[in-house]
Amino acid sequence: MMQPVSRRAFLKGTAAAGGTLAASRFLFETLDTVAGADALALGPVEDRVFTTCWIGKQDCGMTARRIDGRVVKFEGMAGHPRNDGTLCPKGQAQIISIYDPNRVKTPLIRTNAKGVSGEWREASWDEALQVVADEVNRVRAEDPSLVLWQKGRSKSEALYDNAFIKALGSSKLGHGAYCSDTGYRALEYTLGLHGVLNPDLLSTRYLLAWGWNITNAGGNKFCWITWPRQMLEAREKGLRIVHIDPRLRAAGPFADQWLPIRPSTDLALALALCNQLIAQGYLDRPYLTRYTNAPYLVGEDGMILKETTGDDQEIALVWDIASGSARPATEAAEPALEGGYDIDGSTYRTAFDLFKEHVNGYTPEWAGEVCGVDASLIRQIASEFGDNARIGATTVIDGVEVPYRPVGIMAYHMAQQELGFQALRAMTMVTMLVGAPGAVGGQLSDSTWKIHKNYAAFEDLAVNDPPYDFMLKGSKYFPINTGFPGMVAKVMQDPARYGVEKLPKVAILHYVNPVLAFPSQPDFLASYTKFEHMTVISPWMSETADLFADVVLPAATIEKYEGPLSAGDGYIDARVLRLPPMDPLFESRGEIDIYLDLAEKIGVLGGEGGYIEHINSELGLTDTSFALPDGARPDVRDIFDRWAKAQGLSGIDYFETNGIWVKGPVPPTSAYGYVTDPPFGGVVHRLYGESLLKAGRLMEEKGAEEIYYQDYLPFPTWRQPTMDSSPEEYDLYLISYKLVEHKQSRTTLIPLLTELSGKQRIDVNPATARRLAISDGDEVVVESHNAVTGETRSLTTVASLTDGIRPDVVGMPHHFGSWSHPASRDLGPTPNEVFFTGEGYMGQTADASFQVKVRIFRRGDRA
Amino acid sequence: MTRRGIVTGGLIVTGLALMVLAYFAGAAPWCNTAVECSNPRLEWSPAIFVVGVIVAFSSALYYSMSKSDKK
Amino acid sequence: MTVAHSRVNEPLPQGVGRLSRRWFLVVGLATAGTAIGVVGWLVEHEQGMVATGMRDVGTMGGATWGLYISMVVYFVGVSFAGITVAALIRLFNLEHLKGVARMAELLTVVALLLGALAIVVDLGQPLRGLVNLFRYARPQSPFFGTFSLVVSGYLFSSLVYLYLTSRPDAARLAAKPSKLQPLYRVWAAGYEDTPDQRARDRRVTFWLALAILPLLIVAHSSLGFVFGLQVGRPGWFGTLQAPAFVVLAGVSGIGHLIVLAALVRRVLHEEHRIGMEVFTWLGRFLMLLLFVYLYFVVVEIFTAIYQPTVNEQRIGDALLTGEYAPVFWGSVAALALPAVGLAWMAVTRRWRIGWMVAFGALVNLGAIGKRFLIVAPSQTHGQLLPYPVGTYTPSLVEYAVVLGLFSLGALLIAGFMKLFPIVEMEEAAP
Amino acid sequence: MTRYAMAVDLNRCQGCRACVEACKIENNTPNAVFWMHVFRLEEGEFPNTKMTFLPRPCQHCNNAPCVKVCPVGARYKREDGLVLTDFDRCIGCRYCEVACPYGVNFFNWRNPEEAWGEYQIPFDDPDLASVTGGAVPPYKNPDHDVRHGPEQRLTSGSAHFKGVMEKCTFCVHRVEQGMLPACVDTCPVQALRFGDVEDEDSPISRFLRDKESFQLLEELGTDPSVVYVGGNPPSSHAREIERPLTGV
Repeated sequence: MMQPVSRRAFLKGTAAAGGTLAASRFLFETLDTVAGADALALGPVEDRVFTTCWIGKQDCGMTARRIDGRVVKFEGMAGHPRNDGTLCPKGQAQIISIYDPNRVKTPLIRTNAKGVSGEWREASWDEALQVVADEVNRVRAEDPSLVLWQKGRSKSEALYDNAFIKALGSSKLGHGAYCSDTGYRALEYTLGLHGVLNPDLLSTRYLLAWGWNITNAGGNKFCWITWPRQMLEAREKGLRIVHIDPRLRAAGPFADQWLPIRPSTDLALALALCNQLIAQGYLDRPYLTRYTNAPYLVGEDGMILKETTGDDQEIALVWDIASGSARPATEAAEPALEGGYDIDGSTYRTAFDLFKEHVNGYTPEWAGEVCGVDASLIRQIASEFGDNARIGATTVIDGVEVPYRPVGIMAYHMAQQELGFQALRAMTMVTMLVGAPGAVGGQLSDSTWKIHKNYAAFEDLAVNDPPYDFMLKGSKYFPINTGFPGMVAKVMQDPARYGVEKLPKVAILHYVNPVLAFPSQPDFLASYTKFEHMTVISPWMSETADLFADVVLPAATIEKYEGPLSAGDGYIDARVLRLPPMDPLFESRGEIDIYLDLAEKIGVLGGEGGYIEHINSELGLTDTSFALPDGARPDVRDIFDRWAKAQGLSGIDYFETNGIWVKGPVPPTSAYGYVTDPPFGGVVHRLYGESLLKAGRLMEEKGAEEIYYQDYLPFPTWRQPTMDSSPEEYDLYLISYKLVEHKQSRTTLIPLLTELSGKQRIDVNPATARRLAISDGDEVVVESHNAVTGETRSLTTVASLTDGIRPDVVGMPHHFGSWSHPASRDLGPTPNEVFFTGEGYMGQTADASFQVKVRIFRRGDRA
Repeated sequence: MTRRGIVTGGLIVTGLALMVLAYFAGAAPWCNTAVECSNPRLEWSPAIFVVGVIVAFSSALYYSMSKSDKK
Repeated sequence: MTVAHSRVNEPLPQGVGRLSRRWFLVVGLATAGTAIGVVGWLVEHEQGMVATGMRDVGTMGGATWGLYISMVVYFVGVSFAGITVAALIRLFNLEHLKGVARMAELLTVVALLLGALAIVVDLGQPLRGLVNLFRYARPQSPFFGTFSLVVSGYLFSSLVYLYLTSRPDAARLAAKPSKLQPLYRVWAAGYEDTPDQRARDRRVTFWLALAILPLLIVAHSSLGFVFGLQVGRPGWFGTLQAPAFVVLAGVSGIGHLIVLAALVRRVLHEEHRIGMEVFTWLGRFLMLLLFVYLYFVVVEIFTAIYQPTVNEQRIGDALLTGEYAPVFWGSVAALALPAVGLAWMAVTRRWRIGWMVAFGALVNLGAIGKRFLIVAPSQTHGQLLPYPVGTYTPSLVEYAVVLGLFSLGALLIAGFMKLFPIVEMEEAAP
Repeated sequence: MTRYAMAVDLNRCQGCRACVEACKIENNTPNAVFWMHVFRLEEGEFPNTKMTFLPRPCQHCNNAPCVKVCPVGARYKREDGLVLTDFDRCIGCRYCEVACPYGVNFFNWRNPEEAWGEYQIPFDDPDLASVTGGAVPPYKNPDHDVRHGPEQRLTSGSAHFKGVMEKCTFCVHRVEQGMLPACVDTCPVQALRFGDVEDEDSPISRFLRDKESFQLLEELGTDPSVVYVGGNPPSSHAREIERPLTGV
């Protein structure tokens, strides 16, 4: 196999290699590094160990090639359902960050004022942890919820961190409000599923890739390796794809049709598609009648007609054609889907009847205007969607007969727009009309059909009076509340305006970088100074840490234990662990170690409701023989060894030798909603959103401004996004997007990736550029305008001309603006500098939007 | 035929011989295997070729500079 | 013998051995220029070729051959003239041109040295180059001809030629008492001015000339092949390259010779032996070559604009109207004006040395320009894959090194002039 | 008799540049040097915009211009079809680079140390050196310090000396160990395939069997060992977008 190279000789060569050597040794033919006979004896030890990618979203399986214990390359883990022996640029490039001395090497304690670039002194772990523990305990004594724990994209199942939050009783902020959470809420509300629309990719025939950056983004479940693999496989079997996006992006070669839609008008398009499916008669009536609230009788007040049973449970009534009377939905023999009926004096119409009327005005011509696309295209897509749905067809999978509706929508981060919640509801309705949810080839959201608790919770939305907590839970502003760091930042700047009395005092930021990663940078700069103490747990000195942290605890990158992680591809179920390919470099520690340290210092490690108890329950070890003993600080490897044993495996060694635990294919009875027991988990799909209407009325009663309640309506209803009321001269839409070379903002700190992705730029359509006298490579100023406050913000970047974008849209990738790593400085600004947040620039469920009206002009020129 | 003539001719012939040898036998303008094509059959044969050139032309030096045999 | 006697106690001719202030000024400048060149090359050797303006073709959007290679082609071109003229003089006994024969031969030797140096400075691993070329050079590479024929054979034969034709003068000088006498004794190597010796010399130089002329055609063609055989570089591939190279070589060489001749005539007051007839002859020769070359240029332009392939057109546009247009038309003008001027003098039979010197200098600028245009555009604009168009601008280091080369040339010639008569001494009547 | 070749499936390539990065790390190429290049090409006017991807490794031509012109035989073709550079013989004349119509050659313009410096990572950091022994880069692959092939030449890896030429080697050091080239091995969507085309049943032979295919710049007669399946040769109107930082 490997030609033997002695380590000594090999290192000597490394030091010697280079031009200086060349001149001296141009005559003789041997490299100093070639092993001599003696070297053969002490050749390097080469081996390969299993681990799991730490950069991307889907935790790909990897093997690490090691020379004398030093990792020299990561490669894909063969047989891993998600990446089967392959790896993306990010997975490859992370190797350099293992060895990057620019990482935080030791615990650091701030020595200068906050709000400016930090000056630090190195501290021992013990000292740093003590400082954090004291701060946390001080505030916990007053009110544990004022300890704010915030995390970015989790690189493991939320296990050790959830346990920590529970043990502390602290408040929690995630990244979801910037990702696709409004889509989650819409689906929880409409179908009861925890996820965003994604199709049964391997069996689908017609796909609306709706704002889905097909080959560059992946989605909320998978990275872009698994889905593109399945997409290509499906395409080779005849899948047709419609790409709905202002930018062509890398979807180019794989989109059969490009619908370059105007940003934030997805709701209008979805409504027009509903209009057409109904008009063209593509309706799965059995599905709508049996599994949705379409047949429910709705009174003039918009409330569903219900009767109270003996055990005063409310049951919705439908019109039973058989008996010609209103009967409980559960008992009706033949519910009417359409029509209006007089029941003791007052008129009731079926929800579906109202829906038909509702979408009646949303014609393709109308939508064509709003979305800036050709009406005939909308008609065509609707009929192709309807045709391919094969309404009524079924197929047999593993002996189970399942409805076959090979059409679907893939929609992710497009959910993050002002009208995102209702847009996602409308898109779901497009699939509902043809009965695609839960069908083979149809609409799914995950590999299994699980009902989330929010479905029930959303039946009755709490709208309380002030005071509110700083996340505005149950407030009159956000009856459905995703927990939006941007909104928290707003609240922290002006608590009184939102009826908030207590602000968070201590923040623990785990691997999150709001200053760079979240829109509306100025809001975070203004609010994060208000924390009395901030601890940052991260491998790098993030920009947020640089400006605001009091203590920085160095976390390891990939060289640590984490898990358990799902390794399934949606069709095959599998689990893995992240195993350290080498020891953590410098003084960094794996997160679990850090949390154990913290729990210990804070004094919540053991005992009733302690960290260990929560770890046990999070891992399902409670009351098993594998449960971690209380009190003693467990060894991290041991934690996962116990978990592995609890799964019936030999222990963690199973993963060390096999890499992955493949559990087998997902059975159709748990994948497809139609054939779960009970079907669709026994929930009624909400075509009609009664509780939204109720909540909206309550909000108005309690004096919330229209901008908050206007979208709390039973049916998705189009209105012009707030940003469109910016003045004429702000004639372009700015959108941000993801590059395949990057993941969030963290990969900006990996020099091998910044080298690959190049410098920041703004995509401009050549026609627009001509109009503005801008040529490729020009420095341009981008000035955004807030239609609500009138505030303007601006940045300077470089124009990049491309025909892959609408003339009225400009786009910027978001992975830029970093200054904390020497190699990522001077690559250009992040668009988050000019985005806004708060009223008009977030969704009704408190989620970020990534669109704003801007004008651009050559630097120096005045527009 | 004078000695001068013989030596001069000899030098020219040797020079040409060296060139031809170095070029066709040593440097090898043609080759059979791919790897062979990347090496002269005989290392330093390009140097020999150059030497050949020099020898050939130095015949001129000899011819005009050598002492005349008679007188 | 008697001949030698009559000249005893006269100073050495043509200012040999006497260092004037003017001479020191020239040599001083030349030395300074050479030093600048050496520094430039040291910088390049230390930093790597990144110190030049050259970069990778395509991926880096640059040109990986630049000014240096242009100068290799140019200098080897210049060497053409000397040896040709010298050879012609011998072959056709053009007695009236004997005055420039030696300086022509000197010019050849110097130019070839500079050409060789230009190759060395262009190598990323010059030391390896010196060894590996002698060790591994492959006939399959067009470079082989350049290296073996041009630099070795051509250079050596020219040296032999220069030496043999200088021996009689060396002998004459060896007869004079002077501090350089020992040198001349060695140089003359026992030369005796006998009819037999003269006869032999005539024979030798005749055959040498005969041997050198084909050699030089082959040599310059092989240099043309370095470019002309490359299918992958639009603008290079073509049968015209080799002949065009030979002709432009003549142009630059004769141009140089005219300048040098005029200089010597002026400085050494050799109006008598470097007479008008020398210039008219050189002028006519240059004119002829210029018209032939301009014909090639016309053909080149016509092919470029008539029905070019997409790739040929990209280069054609860059040359005729694009970023290389100034250099291109500049060079064409630098070649066309002298052609016209010379034609005019030829017709009116009124030759003006001043103008001819200007023309000689001009055609050399034109030649350098054309050499540059052969090398650069086909790399920056000759991409067959969709790489963006590249750019190449020589760096200061490159300019410094080129300045160094020219200065070194001047230095060598100036040095030679103080060691040996650059104009052949008159033969005494037999 | 073995003859290695690579097949590129343009119907599958998604332009992600995983191959580019895998190559970079496997072969330890320094800053701004990407032996594997993936064109991201755009043509046409909005909204009829066409986007295509085109991976471009060294074509390892069977009639390679670079091999022909190399004055010292440093650039040579092996029996198994690999076109390699003996970085211990190369004199840095860059004739191979001007002769190559594919732009696959990378010259060591700088001292490798400086090239690595661009990443602004202090590899000599004592805390790091204690683990890596000061290896540059820290993930340095020892396979490149040994000779390859029956002719035992130094041909694999990058940035050994300034002033010599380098390019894609089809990962000769991996191929000789029976592994696939790094780019092929890592491609997430199997757009790249590699193997022995003389062997009828090798995966690549089976993949190529009765498929439409083309070579880049076929008309030049260079006869590349890289074969493209699906899609068409790049149009002369295609514009390259989103290039990596290749400036020096």
